Amino acid sequence: MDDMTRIDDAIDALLAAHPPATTPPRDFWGAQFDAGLAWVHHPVGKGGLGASPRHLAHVRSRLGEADADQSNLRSNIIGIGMGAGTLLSHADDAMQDRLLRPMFTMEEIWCQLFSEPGAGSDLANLATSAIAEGDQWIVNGQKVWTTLAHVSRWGLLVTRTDPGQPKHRGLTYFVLDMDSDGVDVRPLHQITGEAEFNEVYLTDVHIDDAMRLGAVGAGWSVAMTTLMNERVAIGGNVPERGTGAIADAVAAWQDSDHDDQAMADQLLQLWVEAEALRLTSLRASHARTAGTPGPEGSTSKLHWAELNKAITTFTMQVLGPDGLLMPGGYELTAPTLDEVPVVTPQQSFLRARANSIEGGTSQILRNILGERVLGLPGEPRVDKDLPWREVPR
Amino acid sequence: MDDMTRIDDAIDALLAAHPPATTPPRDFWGAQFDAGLAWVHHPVGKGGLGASPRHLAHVRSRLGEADADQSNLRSNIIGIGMGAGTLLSHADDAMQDRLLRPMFTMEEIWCQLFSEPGAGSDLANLATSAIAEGDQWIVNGQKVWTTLAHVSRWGLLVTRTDPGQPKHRGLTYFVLDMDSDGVDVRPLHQITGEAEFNEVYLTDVHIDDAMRLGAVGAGWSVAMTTLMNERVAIGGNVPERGTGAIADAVAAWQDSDHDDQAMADQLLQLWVEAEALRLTSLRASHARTAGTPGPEGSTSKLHWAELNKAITTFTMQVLGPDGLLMPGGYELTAPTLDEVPVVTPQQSFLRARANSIEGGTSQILRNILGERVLGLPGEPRVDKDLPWREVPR
Amino acid sequence: MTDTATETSPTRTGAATIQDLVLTDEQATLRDVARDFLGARVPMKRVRELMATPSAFDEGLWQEVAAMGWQAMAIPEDLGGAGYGMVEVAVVFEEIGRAVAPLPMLSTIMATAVLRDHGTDDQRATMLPSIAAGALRMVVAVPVAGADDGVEITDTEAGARLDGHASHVIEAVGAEAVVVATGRGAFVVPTDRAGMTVVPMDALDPTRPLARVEFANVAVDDDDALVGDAGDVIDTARTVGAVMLANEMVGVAAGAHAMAVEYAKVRRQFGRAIGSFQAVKHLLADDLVQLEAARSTAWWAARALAVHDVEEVAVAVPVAASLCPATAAAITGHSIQVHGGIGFTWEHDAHLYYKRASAATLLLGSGRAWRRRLGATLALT
Amino acid sequence: MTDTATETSPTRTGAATIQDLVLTDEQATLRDVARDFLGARVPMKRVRELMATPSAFDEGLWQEVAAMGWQAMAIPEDLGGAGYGMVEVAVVFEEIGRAVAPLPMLSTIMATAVLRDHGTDDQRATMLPSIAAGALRMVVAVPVAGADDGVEITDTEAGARLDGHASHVIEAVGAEAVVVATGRGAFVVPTDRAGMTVVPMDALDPTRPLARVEFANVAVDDDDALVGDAGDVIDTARTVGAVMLANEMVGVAAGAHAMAVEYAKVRRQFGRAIGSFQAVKHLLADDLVQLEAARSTAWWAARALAVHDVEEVAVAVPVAASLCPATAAAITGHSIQVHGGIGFTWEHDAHLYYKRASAATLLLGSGRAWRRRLGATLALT
Repeated sequence: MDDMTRIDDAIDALLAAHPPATTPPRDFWGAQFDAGLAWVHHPVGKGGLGASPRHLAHVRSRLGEADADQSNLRSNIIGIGMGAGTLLSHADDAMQDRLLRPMFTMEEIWCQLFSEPGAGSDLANLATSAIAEGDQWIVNGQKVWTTLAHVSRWGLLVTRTDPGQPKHRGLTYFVLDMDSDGVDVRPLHQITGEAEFNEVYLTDVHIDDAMRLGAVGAGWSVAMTTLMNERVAIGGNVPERGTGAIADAVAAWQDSDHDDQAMADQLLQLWVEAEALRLTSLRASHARTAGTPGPEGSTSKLHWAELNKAITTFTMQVLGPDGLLMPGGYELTAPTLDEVPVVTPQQSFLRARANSIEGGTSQILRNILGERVLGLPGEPRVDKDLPWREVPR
Repeated sequence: MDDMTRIDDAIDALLAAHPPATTPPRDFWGAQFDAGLAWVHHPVGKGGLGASPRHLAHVRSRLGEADADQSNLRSNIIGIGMGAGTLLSHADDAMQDRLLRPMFTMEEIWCQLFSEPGAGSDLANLATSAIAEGDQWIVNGQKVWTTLAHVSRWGLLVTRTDPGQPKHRGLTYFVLDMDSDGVDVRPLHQITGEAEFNEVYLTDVHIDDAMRLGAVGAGWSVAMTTLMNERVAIGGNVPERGTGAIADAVAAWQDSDHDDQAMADQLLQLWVEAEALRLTSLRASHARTAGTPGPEGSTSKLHWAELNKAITTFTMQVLGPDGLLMPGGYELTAPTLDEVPVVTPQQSFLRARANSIEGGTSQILRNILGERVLGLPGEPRVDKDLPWREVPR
Repeated sequence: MTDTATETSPTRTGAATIQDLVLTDEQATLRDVARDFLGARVPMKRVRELMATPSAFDEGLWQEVAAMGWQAMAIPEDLGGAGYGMVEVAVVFEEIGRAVAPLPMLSTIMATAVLRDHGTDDQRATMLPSIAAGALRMVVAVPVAGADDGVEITDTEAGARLDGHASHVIEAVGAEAVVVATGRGAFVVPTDRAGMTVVPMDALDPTRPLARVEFANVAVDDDDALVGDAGDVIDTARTVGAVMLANEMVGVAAGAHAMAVEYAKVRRQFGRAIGSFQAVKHLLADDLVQLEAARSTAWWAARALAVHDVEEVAVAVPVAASLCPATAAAITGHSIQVHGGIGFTWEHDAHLYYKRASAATLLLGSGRAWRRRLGATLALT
Repeated sequence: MTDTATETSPTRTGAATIQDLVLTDEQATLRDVARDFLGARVPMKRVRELMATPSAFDEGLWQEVAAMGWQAMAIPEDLGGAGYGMVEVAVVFEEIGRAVAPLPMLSTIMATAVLRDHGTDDQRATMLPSIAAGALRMVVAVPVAGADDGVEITDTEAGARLDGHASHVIEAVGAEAVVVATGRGAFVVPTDRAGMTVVPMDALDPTRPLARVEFANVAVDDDDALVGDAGDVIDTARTVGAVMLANEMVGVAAGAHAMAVEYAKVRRQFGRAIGSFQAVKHLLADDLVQLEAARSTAWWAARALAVHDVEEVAVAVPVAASLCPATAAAITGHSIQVHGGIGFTWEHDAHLYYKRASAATLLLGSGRAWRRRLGATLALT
């Protein structure tokens, strides 16, 4: 029986036994995990069916057609999107069995403790220290930009265990119990007033060595596993034509009494570029399915970030007088898991400034495209071979 | 008697004795030189009156009002604009007396032999060698982008005399007699078909040591004198509102039957930016006169280069069907000194591509603005302290 | 390669000479004093305190400013003013922008210009000295394109009455008087008159409050009426306001840019200051080009206004008004980018500049609207 | 942060399935064969030889191309064609663009589409096999907006006569027949008919000759008449031409970009490959983003055309037609910049790409014109 048939059979069985309309989402997710339909590319027993990851999109699509709640994919995105793959590659069986199912069912939320105030684009520069003490590690430092930290049970944590090594070496990776003593999560408000992100202060936090992923000193490569999984997690989702930021622009245009061809042409230019980006995502998805991925798969984040800023800025101009306002004002709030916030065009406009910073700045992404895709040479690296502690910062 | 009065008196006398309407240009320029009105900031006897360079614009303006022919400023721009100042700073009296007057009268045209195929943005990387032999130097190498070389009597030449030194050291500067044996000038056709520039091949060319400017090994600082004088040469000339490339765009627009507000708005955006650039040049000129030059004096070349490309590209769109044509086709010609070429919008469009390359690429100018004006740190330099011959190229 | 037309005089025969595009020693001193004052009295901490209040207004600060004569700058000396010119006012606005100061100077200069050009002798004599002294805060309800506004005037047995509303009125919260246009001339109406309500709006830029001014059967009489066509009154306010806003935007852009440059010098990643990377360096260099270009237009517009050169104003004002806010919005956005994540946080000051600049792109007319105006002047539409 | 709407099928109920945006193995082979052929038979040296002639046409090369079946690709098999689809044609065009090859394939595919959709049975039966065999070269006079063109038809005692001219006719120099629109339908007219003159124009892009086709009392009869409205005939030619031009532009951009990338790897300044500088690297990276985006639209438009999905064509064609030439013009311009001075010389190949792309921004309608069309489709005007 081929993968596709096995998967379709499993989906049929799942939907028959747990009709989405009448099954509480958490129960459904548990059943979905047990049926191997959480991550079909995981082994059987680990939420998967040992199939190819390119079938992930098919599962989502079929469950979507059946109106199954798939909000866990988004709400626990760090765990389901990135943590699961990392655990699969680097955790032992016991850890996988303990962590994967409650991750998928949203019983336990996950966050990612990578970035630090001094380690943004230069992630490998991180300074949070972990010092071995018996079979425990004592962790001290500060993490930042931690989505979901305020509701998380587990954190994917990278620490520096040997500052005498060059920066990419001497890092070690842990799963941190966010309920541990010494973990202090503080909301980090952004320019919209909201606090999507947090700062996480770690003061003499104890972690069992059993919670380590990968070897001591191999934290960089484990972290790379996590970041690589990000693509898989969001891959395959191609928005429909005219959705997203351009939809707000079109709606604003249609609501306005603008008859100015100059602005109409700007709108059309942005519409065309949004469509080009969408078709590129579609092409990347087709290429992944066909097993012939090319450069089209590497350009979307950069393109999207820059385009999203342009579109949301344009929308403010179309809004005219409403573009002078921030409806509801600036409230310093933190989002909860349940709430689906209503996002105004003004919030989208402000929020978009972060698009070219988060998940790799546009500058870093251009470096990556230039070096890894085009094969252009790197810059002279002044810090690469120096012991981390000797690099000026 | 203050400078201004002295200058005005000298101009009055010059115009009275040599009425521009009836004096052949070459005679007028000779008289102008003798009256100290060639470069008023030069000493008396060297074409000047020992005045401040900020009076240069005044002299040009008054002579312009009197309809004096000042085409020498443009036609012999390398000599009059850059060479004169270099000779003044670095040549001995005899050399100055021999060279300055015929330069100003256009009896002798000058060119600049700096750039090489391997030394563009990285000018200090030049490889043309000069080897001492008695009181002569034997020069071998290839120069490129040499405007006017095909009609020049003299060249401002930078050579490498010591490849064992780091690249900025070990350079030596000469005045080259372009009629010397071994000087081979070949036209270099550009994408318009014209050859504004030349390649100059130097094969066992002999130069008397007497023609050296500055010390052996001090060629870089002499070359900097030449390039600094470039600003003085073109400084003070602020175009009138709506002239230059934007005039072509406006003319094309007015000739067209376009009533498209989208294109009208693009034209207006470009017009506004052209006016902003013009006002910045005016501000820089005022600031120089006031003795308080600021960053506004450093931005014009970069701004102009990028804007000129944008405007000439837009003009082609306005031209519509004519934008598909190259009237007259591509003829591989070289300009002569006398001819004032008629430049079509299509030629301007193609020619504009060089604006961001010649006289410092836009990339290099951004480096200069960033480092010298904003004070941002330089990049790691891999070649700075290496002997030139050991730098990979 | 650059155009080498001969030097041309910037001024036109028949108009008063336009000042050179440099600051005189007195203007430079004014700039330094303003910068020092704002740095000391309206540091970012104070900006944040003020912007958390509906009016963003500090009466004590306003009186200090009055003592320095800022409100009086554009008022003739015989009416309690300092009799400075528009160039000096513009110098102060650039500094206000650099400080992102929540000072209602924009509305004040607009109201001052309206009274100067359209006030009755009596209005000028009573109101301008009060404005100069910081005792009267007057704003102008400049209609915002696309807003559903309008104030109607009707005659009743008891006299004329105003009904309707004006929205997005700049710095109106806490003002004592508002200039409003109707179908039958413009009026100065005290905000405490019966039937008047000033409702704060949630402004994108919290350092510059906006309000909806509501008129419900508000009595007005001839003493309230301004001289001339209502359109001209609004045009005066919009023109002067746009020039000062353009100069303010130069300051906003300069402040945000300087902050980014300084950060790029000290922030290290990959073992180097980030400003040593061309990605950052060239962005900041390009922004310098745009900033200086914008400054030239803002300065020029103020100088044209200063000598009442109508022909030049018709070009210079739309040039500056269309360019400067957009330039500031771009540069302040880039400043956030250079700062990276920290620049996106509420606690960092980068967003204050960005919001001030972004709102300015719409405040007194969009860039597109100003270019339409320019196109009409240049016959390029 | 990216939108996570669920995966949607790209196709629409009722229309034939649009091919995925990947090349099938056969299409990849076609691409490789085309690339190898053009590399071997039309290297840059040959491009330069051809572009120095008025027709830029090489009969021998044309016959080689015919032997490979390129002219026949979009012609049904029963009419001597290969019966391929528009996707395969587009694959070839991308390679033609990459080679900047002066091959009159654009006019040929336009003429083929016109005959296919608007030819009489007789015309199709006689002309399409000749085109497929490389024996008949037919072009279409697509009116250029803003040009002072027009061909009038009048009835005389001796029959209908054409007078006037069509300018900027693509690849018309040396063609045997031209399709021309009149006020009373469109006609296929042999260029050797009495009264016909084809005058070469000085084209900005010398690899794609343009001509003015003059009609002086040219006799036409019913055998020359195409079926349907002249506007529809031109629209067919413009639509198919624009899609192939878009695909060609992707190749042009890709060729110029690849050349710049390679140069940036080997050209050293300041002791480093210039591609190691972010100024160069990021320019090339941004161009990669735009190139891939353009390619997606060109491929999609060809796929929509291939299945005659009218609704999709109405969106996909203006998207690709407005975007791809402009993107190619920008990228080929940047390629000159990356090459520096040498890229500005006649002897370097960079300008061949730049001119081909620049001309394409106007050839079958400006970007603005295509966006107007899109705006009408989307009701966004």
